[in-house]
Formats: sequence, structure tokens, C-alpha cells
Amino acid sequence: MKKLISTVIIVFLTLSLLSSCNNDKGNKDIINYDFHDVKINFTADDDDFLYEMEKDRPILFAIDNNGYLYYNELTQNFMKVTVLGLDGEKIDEAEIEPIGVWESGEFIPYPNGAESFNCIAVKDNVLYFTDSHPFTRDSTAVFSYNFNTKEQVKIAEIEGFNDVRKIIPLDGKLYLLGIDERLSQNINPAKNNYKGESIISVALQTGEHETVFDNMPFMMAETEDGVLIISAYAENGGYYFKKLNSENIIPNDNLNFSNSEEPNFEMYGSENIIHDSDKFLVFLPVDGNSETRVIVNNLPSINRKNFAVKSGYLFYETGSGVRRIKLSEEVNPAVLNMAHYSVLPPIIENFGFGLTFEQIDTYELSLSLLSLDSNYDMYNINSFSDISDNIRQKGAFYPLNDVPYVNEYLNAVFPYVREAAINEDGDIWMLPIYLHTNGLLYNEKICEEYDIDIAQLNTSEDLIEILATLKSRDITEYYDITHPQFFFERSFYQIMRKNNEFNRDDFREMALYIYDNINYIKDDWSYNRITSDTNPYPLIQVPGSVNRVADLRGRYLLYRRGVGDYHMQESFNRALEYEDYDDDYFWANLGKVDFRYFENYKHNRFILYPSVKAVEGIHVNDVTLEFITVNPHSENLDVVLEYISALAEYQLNLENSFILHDEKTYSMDRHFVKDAYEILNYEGNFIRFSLDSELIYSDFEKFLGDEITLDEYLNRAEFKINAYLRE
Amino acid sequence: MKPTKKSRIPWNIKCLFCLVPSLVGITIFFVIPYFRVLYYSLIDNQFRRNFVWLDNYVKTIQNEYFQLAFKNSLLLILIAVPALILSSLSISLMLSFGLKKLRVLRTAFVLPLVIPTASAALIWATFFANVDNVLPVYLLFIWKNIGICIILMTAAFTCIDDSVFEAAKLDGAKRFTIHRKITIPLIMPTLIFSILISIVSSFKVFKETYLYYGGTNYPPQYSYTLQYYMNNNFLKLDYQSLAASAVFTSLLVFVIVIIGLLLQRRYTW
Amino acid sequence: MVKIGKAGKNIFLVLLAALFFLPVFMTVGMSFLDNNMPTFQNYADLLFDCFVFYPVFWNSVLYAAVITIIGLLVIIPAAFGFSHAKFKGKGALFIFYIILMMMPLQVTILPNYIGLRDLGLINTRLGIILPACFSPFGVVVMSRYMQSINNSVIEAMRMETNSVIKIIFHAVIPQIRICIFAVVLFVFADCWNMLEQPLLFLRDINLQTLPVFLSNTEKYAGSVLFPAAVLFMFPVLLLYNFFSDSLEKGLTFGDLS
Amino acid sequence: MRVLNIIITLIFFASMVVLTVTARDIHNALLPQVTARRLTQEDFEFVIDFEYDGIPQTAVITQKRLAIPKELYNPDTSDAVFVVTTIYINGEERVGVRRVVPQTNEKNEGFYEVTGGISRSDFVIFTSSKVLEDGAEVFILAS
Repeated sequence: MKKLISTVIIVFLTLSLLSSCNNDKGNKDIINYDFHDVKINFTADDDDFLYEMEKDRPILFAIDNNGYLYYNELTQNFMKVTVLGLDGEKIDEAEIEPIGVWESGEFIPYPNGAESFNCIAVKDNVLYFTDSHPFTRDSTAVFSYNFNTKEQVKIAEIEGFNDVRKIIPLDGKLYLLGIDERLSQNINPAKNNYKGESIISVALQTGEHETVFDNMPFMMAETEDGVLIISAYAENGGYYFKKLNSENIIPNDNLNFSNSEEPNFEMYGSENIIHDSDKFLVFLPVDGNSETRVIVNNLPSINRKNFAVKSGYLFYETGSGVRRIKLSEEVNPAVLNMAHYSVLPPIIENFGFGLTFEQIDTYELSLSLLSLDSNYDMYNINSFSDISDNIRQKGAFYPLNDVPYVNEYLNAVFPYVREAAINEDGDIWMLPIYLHTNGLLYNEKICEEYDIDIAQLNTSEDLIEILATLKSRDITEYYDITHPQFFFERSFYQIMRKNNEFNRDDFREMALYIYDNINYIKDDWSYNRITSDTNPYPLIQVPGSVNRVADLRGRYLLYRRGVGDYHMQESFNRALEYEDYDDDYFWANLGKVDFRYFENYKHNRFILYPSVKAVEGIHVNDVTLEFITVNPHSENLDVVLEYISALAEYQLNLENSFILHDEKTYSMDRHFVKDAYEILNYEGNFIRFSLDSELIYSDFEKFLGDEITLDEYLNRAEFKINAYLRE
Repeated sequence: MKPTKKSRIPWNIKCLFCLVPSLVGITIFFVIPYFRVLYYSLIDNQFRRNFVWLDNYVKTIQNEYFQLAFKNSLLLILIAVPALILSSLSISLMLSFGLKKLRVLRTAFVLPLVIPTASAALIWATFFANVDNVLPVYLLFIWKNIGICIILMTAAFTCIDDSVFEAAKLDGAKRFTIHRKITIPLIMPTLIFSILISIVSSFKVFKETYLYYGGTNYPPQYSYTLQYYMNNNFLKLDYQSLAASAVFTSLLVFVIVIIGLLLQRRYTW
Repeated sequence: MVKIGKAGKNIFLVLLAALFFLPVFMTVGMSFLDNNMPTFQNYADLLFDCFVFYPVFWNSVLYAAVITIIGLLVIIPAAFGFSHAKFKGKGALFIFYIILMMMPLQVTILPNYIGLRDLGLINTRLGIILPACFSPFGVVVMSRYMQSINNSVIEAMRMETNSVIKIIFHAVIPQIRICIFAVVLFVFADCWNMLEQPLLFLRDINLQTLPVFLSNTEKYAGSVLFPAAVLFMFPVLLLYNFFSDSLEKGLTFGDLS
Repeated sequence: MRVLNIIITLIFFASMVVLTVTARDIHNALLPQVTARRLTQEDFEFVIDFEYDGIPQTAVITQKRLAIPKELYNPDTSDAVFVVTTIYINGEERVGVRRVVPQTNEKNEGFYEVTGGISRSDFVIFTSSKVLEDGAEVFILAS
């Protein structure tokens, strides 16, 4: 009997150890590398040079050994290549004669031929370029143009080969990477992004070509000392590097290529730079040891196809031309680990620091703070989380008073934000990043049509009055701007702002007000809409949206919309970048805004969302703040403070930041920016901390649903709020 | 029988050596943390760390919500534990001295040990949906811990010698007096012991009640126990009041244990 | 009157047992219901679609088994020490054990976290196993029982050998078999229901235990969780069956020698 | 009674062991077994007009375009095609399908030209052992 039991137990043990380690290692996507440390950083501004070009289409460019820039203007029917020197002055120019195909002795130019050029390369003053036949697309012609002799030669025409992605001229041969027809049919789908590429070499003199490598290559590059490096997909996922004429380099099989559409990589010293997502350039040692390094920089959005590394410079294409940055060897020692409280990590710049994000909940956060843990360097908290104010009161932060730029930044932000960032004994306990509050968006023209005077709309009574008039003239068929939960939340903060402990009469008054004016249908508390016409304000779901008031033809009159959060900043920056900014581009980017509903969007204006009751005479508006606190026990505190000062400096001279106080930093000519600024600059704004209306949501809902009496609700609310405050 | 050579180490020391592994483990994983809690209860703030000696205790004692929580926990121990002991005693008496084939019913009482916390809370929420007093929590406590007590007691009953009963039956004692006079005093040590175990599990039942009230940190007033007080303070980074109240609970426990041992010494013959 | 009293008592007992059996019946019932149509789909979903369940299940088995075994190796000698060694502060030490046993979880979470972190045991299996092996609960229970065992057998054994381990193995263990089973049952059940420690001390999902899996309601559909709850109940129930068998047998032979 | 108990325990843990090892294969076997391939480029005739030193000209030329076989998708008979995508089930990433209605333009004897809905790198389900619906998990047989 005993032997039996012992054998069974031993079986358990072996099995559980086995089962826990054999779940197959999912191939790790390139994005979630384990970043070790940042080796290479972009230098300061002096080595940051921009070749300005007015261009309406992406360009192709190549760099020769002494750093001259050859770029190609894709004009209508022929290719003009200009050569720029190191400080942007024009050195040479070449007009390539029209590209066409010789058919039965007759030269037929391709009408919109220029678009079909794939890529160009340059070596000791000779330009090489390829083009695929624009119609048949089944063959690629290879040309060379000699800048000295100014003559153009068609070297070869390769059947069944197109979409050339890279040309590398190397000791007498041209290596082309493109899609090979016969390979691109049946490929194992789920493993990687291989589309049937292969590498073909073309002899410069004779023009005959042969396939050099077709075992699932995806990119190739040339080292400074003239060796061709190919990277190819490995069989079981991930990829490996291979020198052209030598044995395999050790495959690093735990790296799977990212899902970016146009893979590209360049060689820099003994390492290669894999360009991955917009913000990251990843440095990976070719010999495959898994120690990876990332350089994170503030490149707005690098064109994936188009970046080159030559003689210590990084060239990449931007909206206004080609930018050249010196790669310096300066080393940033630490990768900082930021814990974030909300689901998404904060959208902030990284200024060349390695930043990793990890989401944690309240319990883990308190455990980490109380145990003086050092596994998080910074915490990204928003003010409505229960823990935000406790960090200030208990001193679980590193004071940022003497960090450069932070003081300056706090003087530049809105006064109520500055006040929130400094605790009683003068310590700056956090760095505010962005604000978020509620605004009411209305369409001037349509409101005039229905003669609604928005000017006198600043309390909820006015709003309800307007909705009643709309209802009486049955102009509007459906809206859902008056939702009990939203009104409850706003009045809760306004009351608690006035007296920070439970005030029975205010709560009684608020509860009765909402009970009488706002209609509540059972079980519809958290913002989902109800479709019934039994109550005075028919609340019918507008397709795919919340908080909107639309007229019969679906045009928007009123719309509750977040103001100032990073969506606004993000879309604004993107709008600015392309210069052709105008209102509709901006609106299209402001979150999932469905254009059909915003007919004449040029007339959309923002005002402060009406508040429920005045506090000390002014109408009060609660604002949530997203901020960063520094863990005093972080091991790499000096690097963290360096990052904080870089972030503060960046925020300090941010245009349209929706957190800075100075009007001059906002493009006030755009009326929605002016409106948003006015909302955020309203003197009744205050940052609401910790105390969350969630505390008594469920009781209030029971009261609205007549499950408990008013007094019962008030007793419960009293116990909960006072317990929370005085525990 | 070969003469045993005189072992160098006396027998008593050998028994002490048996204690060593447990003592080492206890010190690392229980004693050091306990003294850490004591240290935390004497400093002012987890981050500034300067000694304020008994301020935290004074602050905690005066805090009305600590008093409320302490009262509720005490009530739980003073009402629910005796109820648990009585019910488990009566059930185990019925089981042990009732019909032989009813023995299998004991498995039913062990089931609550087996049910996962989440399902138990869910079932309690469906049964006692809108009961507005503390009864569901007490019933949940009794339901969860009756299994252990019954096992302990039935195991204790098995140790009692049958001959004792024959003697009592001979001089015509009725069933009830037999139990009162003989069986209960005989298993008094186990009884005391199950009381201690139940008090331990009165702290463990917090998870179920937390889920029963829908995961809110602020349940109705009557079931706001010490665990809620400590949990909320943990979330508010106020570890000092948590540590102070923890030391209070250990004093409470200490007092109960002492009373238990005194009772036991008086009753054992 | 006695006759009715007896029958009434039995009926009351059966009813009470049925009442206790109801929750289990409900859980099992729910695991077979899919919006109240009886179906095996839930089990199919769990066993053949939710592959996270297996590492989690075997983790729980590993933790419970290892803790129980190592626990016994620590508890039995310690209880023997408590009951048979004579030293001055024994009473006080025993009371200290009881107090430590009663410390509520909220209190010990932070100091344990700090202790484990300093030992580098966070996010490792040992971080869960070691603290549980040395819990004072087993020692307190078993030392109570050892006081009432028959010392003459031990004296006899001491004549032949002076290695304590042999004495414990041959003289003591046979006498306290019931208590060993009771401790095994309680320790196994306690580790099997462990929720807070793994939740906070383990970050990596495939180290987690079954109760953590069951409490993760948003990630896994309800249809998967109920069958998982049913499977959750099996091991402890089976262990209990072992115990209740031996209890019956324990009574009849050899116990009162 | 004791022996029965041991047997039940052994059965329970043995079945758990078996399930641990075979669950994934059984799951894959029950999934619709599909074959998936990328679409090929086929020749389609196009009438184009262009200008050569001032004289507008028209020409019929054949061009290679992304093509979908007629038996797989026919605008007037079949309603949709399925494309391989990643789906999330029980906290795990799996290979699944999404329902796509491709836009078609020209046609020739065997194919329709695909102008929208399916990109060159998408894998289209050609054969499936069971009827598929949107978001279903599939098992791709090595083509």
C-alpha cells in the first residue's frame, strides 16, 4: 500500500515538472524583445541635418561612401537624379532617359513609367536602378548610369522577378532581392511573412544573372568592409543571418520578424539595425547571441522602406525631405521600467532611453511601494485611481524639486495642475503629462437653424431645458446626453470638492434632483443606452456611439467629447506634420469619428460641459490628470531623473500641449484649439484625486431603481465615504 | 540482547534536535515577519521611518472604524465560534453514537472544505440575495468550518473506551447525562482545540465574505471586520495602522489562548 | 418517547446532510448546464479548448503534494519534540506557535513578500512551497495528540536503539495514524485552496494554481470555470475518502493497544 | 471500500495525465482541416489608352493581376471567402479565419481579378473539411 502511494506521488511530481516546461515556446514577436540596454544614442541637435525638398510623393534615395545623397524625383515620364553634398549643396544632376521596353525593334516608353522604379543604389559614382514592367510586372530591367561618362546602359532583363526591394553593387556584381514568381505560390502560411523572395546576382559586364539564394530570404545588407549579409526566415519561426559565401551564422531562433509589411535592415559596424515599429530602431548583433539592444528615438514616423546607414550617419525620409542624424557611441546604461495603472501604456516620448512598460493593479502597486521594491523605476498613475493621493500623503515618491526643467515646466502649466503637483511641504511629487476633462461639442450652424442659444448653456438645468424644447418641437429624434451616471459623477465631485466629508443635505438634494430630472431605466447604469419611449427624453442608441444628440437627418447638434487627452494631441501632431492640415483632417483623426454625422464640421465648437451646481458661486469642473511619480528606491535613479528632465523639457516647449498655460504656444487661429484651451483654462477646474464615485455607485443605482429608500441610501453612503476618509 | 552502548547524546537533547527543522522554518518565515510587523507598527511612515513608539497604537485605538471593526470581529468570534462548536458537537455526537450506516453522512459535512472560494461565494449570493443582516456571514463561517470540527470530534470520540459506557449504562444513567457527565469532559482537550482552530478560520473566511458582498471594500456596517480595516489600509499605503491593529489582534488571540489553556487545565482530570 | 426521539434525530441529520450537500450539487449541476440546457459542451470546452488548465492543475497538485510531504517530515519530529522533550520554555514556545498560527493573512503578506524577495524566491515555486511547509498548524495539532500516546512502547524501543528516527518511525507513527491522516487532509486541503499567496508572489501565468485560474473570471468564460470547479473538488474528496476509511478501520484494531 | 477508493484515484489522475498529453492533438483533429494558399497572379486583358508624342492610342494588353479561382469564389453564386488570421481563445493566440467578401473586376476563363478585400500576403482557404464561419479556429494542413 505504501509503495503504491509513493509511486503515485513520484508520478505526480515528474508530470507536473514536465507539463509546466513543455508548453511550446510561442515565437516572440520582435516588438516585445527583452531590451537589455541602450548602446547607441542619437546626438544633440548640431549633428541633425535636414535636406529640405518640396515633394508630393515619397522619394527613393541612396548614399555613396563619402556620404553624398543621391535622390530620385519620380516625375511624370523620366527620372531626374540630383546629388547633394554633406551640407546640402547640389553637386551633380542627371536626367535618365525615358524607360521603356524594346518590342519587336520598336522602343515603347512606359507612359507612367516612373512609378515603377523600385529602388536605386550607388557605388563609386555609378548609379544602379531597376524597374519592373508597369503592366506585365513579370520582368525586371536593370540599368546603370555613369555620372562621369553620363551614359546609361541597360544591363539585363530578368523574367519572372519583380518587386525588387534592394540592390547591392558588390565587387563586379549586382545583387537584387525581389519576389520570384515560381517561389511565391505555395508557401507554409502561418509561420512568417515570407512572400516568395529570392536573391539574384547580375554580372555587370555580361548581364547574365543567376539565383544566388532562395531559402526564404527577407532582407540583405552590406557591411562596411564589403561583405553581403542575408537574413532569412528559419524553418520553425524566427530568422537567421548568413554571409553570402560562407557558412551559416548562428541562427537566433527566438526572434520572430515583426508583422511590419516592408522588412528592412542595414549594417552598422558588426551589428545590424532592424527597423521595426515607427518608434524603435533595434540593434541586433549578427553573430546571434540573444543580447539585444534597442535605440529608441523621437523619429516621428520613419518610412520603413527608406532608411540607410552610411559612414556613421542615419538617413531617413521625413515629410519635408531627408533627415541625417549622427549615430554616436554614447551609452545610456539603464532600461527604465515604468509600471502603468490603466490598461494602455502612456503615449510619451522616450528621448533615446530604453523604456519598458508593465501594467499592475492597486494591490500590486501598494505591495511594490510598501515593500520599497526596486523593480519599477517610475509609476504612471491617473488621478482618479484610489492610490494617487495616498502616494502624496505617505511620501512614497522621490521629490523632483531640483530636477532641471521640472520647476520651469510646473510654472508653465495651468495653475490648478501646478497646485496639484506640489504637496504641503513644497515637494514636487509628480510630473503631470496630460489632462482630460469633458466638453460639450455643438455645431453652430445647425444650432442656429433650430435657434438654440448655446451662450446661456452653463448649468444642467439649461441643458435639460434645451432638450425639453427640442423634444417639444420634436426636432430631435434621439439623444442620450443626459445619463444618470454621468450627472451623478459630476455632482459627486462638486459636493466633495466643497466639503471633503459626507454632507447629508447636499447628497440628499443631488439625489432628489437626479431622481426627478433624469430618467433611469433599471439595469442600465454603466453607459449602455436604453431604447424605450416611455420617458420624456427618448434615449435611442445612435449607431455605434454614445453621448450624442442628433437631429432627424442624423446631423449632430450636441456631443459630449473628451477634451485635451492624448488622442487630441496625437491627431493634432499628425495633422500638423502634413502641412495640408485643415479642419476635416483633424476631425477625421479625433478618435472613431464617423464623418457622415459631421456634415459641416467647420462649424463645430467646444464649450465646458454644464455642471450640476455651483460651488462657492462658481460652476466647478472636475479634471483628471495623468502623471508620473519616481520610485525613490529605483536602482538607476540618476538615469530616471535624466529622463524626467528630458520629458519635462520636451513638454515645456510642446506646441498645442493642452496642459501649458501660455496662450502663445497654442495655434489660436484654429477655433477648436481656442475652445479646448478655454475649457482647460476655466477657473473652476480642479484635479480630482483618489476619492472615486465608484464607492457609492451601486447604492445610488439601487436608490434610483427604488430598491432602497433615500434615507437608507444616505446612511450607506455616509458610512462608506466617512469610512474611506477616516479609516 | 546486546547491551546498548551508552550514547554520548542524552535522550532529551535528541528530542530537542527533532524540533530544530521546524524552529528554523518558523523563524525564517513566521517569526522574522512578525517582528518586522512590530517594527513597522513603531515607525511613523513606511518611507520616512522615524520612531514614534506608541503613536500608531493610540491613533488606531481612537479610530472609530477600528473600534467598529474590532467589535464586529469580536462578535464573530463570540457568537459564531460557539455556535459552530455546539452544532459540530451535536452533529458528531449524533454521528458517532447514532446508527452505524449514518456514518457515511459525515462526508457531506466535509464538502464545504472542498468547494472553491469563488463558487462558495456565488452560491451564498444566490441563496441570501437581499438579507440585510450579518446572519449570512455567520452561516457562511459555520458552513465552511463545520467539517474540520466534526472530523476532530469524531476522531476524539473513537478514542474513548467502550468499557466506560457499559459501566455508566449499568448504573442506569440516561443518554443525556452520559453525554454531559462522561463524553464531553473526556473530549474536552479536543473541544478546546477545535475552538482555537475555529478562531483561526474566522480570519480565513474573509475571502468568501469579500466576494459575497460583490468585491466591495466597504461592506454593510455590521460585517465590516478587522480584515476589511486592514485590507483598506494596505491599499491606502497606511501600513502603520495595519501593523498596529495586527498587534492588537495577536493580543486578542493571546488572551483567548490563555483562557482556553486555563479552562483545559481545570477540566482535565 | 425515546423511539421517536431517535428516529426524529436521524431524519434531522439526513436533512442537514442533504442541506450541506446542496452547494456541491449546485456546482456540479451548473457545470452541466449551458443556459439551462444539459450539455457536456462545458467539459469539452475546458478539457479540449482551454490548454492553460493543465499546467495550472498540475501546479496545484505539485504544490499540495510537496508541501504535505515536506510538511510531514517537519511536523512529526517537531510534534515529537514538543511532546517528549523537557525544556524550560516549552509551554511558552507552544503558545507562541499558536499565536503565529493565528496571524491573519493581510498582516503577513507584506513582511513575507519582503522576506521572500530578499531570499530571491519571488516568482519561483519555492516561494510558495517553503513558507507553507513550515506552517505551525500541523505542529500544534499533532503535538496535542502525541501527548496521549502510550510511552511504554517508546521506552521499550529506547532499549534497543538510540536513533530517534527509528524510534519515531516504529514506535510513534503507528500510534498516531489517525492524526497523521487528519493533518495530511487539512494541510492538503489548505494548499489546494491557496489563493492569495500565488496571486501576489507569482507573476508568471504557468506557475499559478487552480484557485487563481478559477478566480480569473474575466479572462476565461463561465462555461469553462464551472467544470474546472468540479474537477477542483475531486482530489480533496478522494483524499478524504482515504481518511474516512482508515478512521473506521482505525477504530477497530490496534488503536487502543 | 479502500481498494475502490484507490482505483478511482488512479483513474482520475491517469485520465488527467492522458488528457494533458493528448488534449491539443484531439482539439486539432476536431477542428476543420483546411488547406490555405496565397492567391496567384494571372493574366487579364485590359484595354488601355495612352499618349505617344501627342497621338492618343489604345491597346489591348494582358496583365498579371491577383486572381481568385472561379470554383473558389464567383461574385454571383458564392457569398464570401475565408482568410487566415490570428484569433484569441481562452487567453491563447490561435490560427483562425475571417470572412471576406472580395471585390472583383475583370475575369478570364479560370479566374476573377481581385481588386479589394484580399491582399497579396493573405492566405485564402481553398478546401475545408467542415463549413466555416467568421472567427472560427482552423487547423491548416501542411500544403
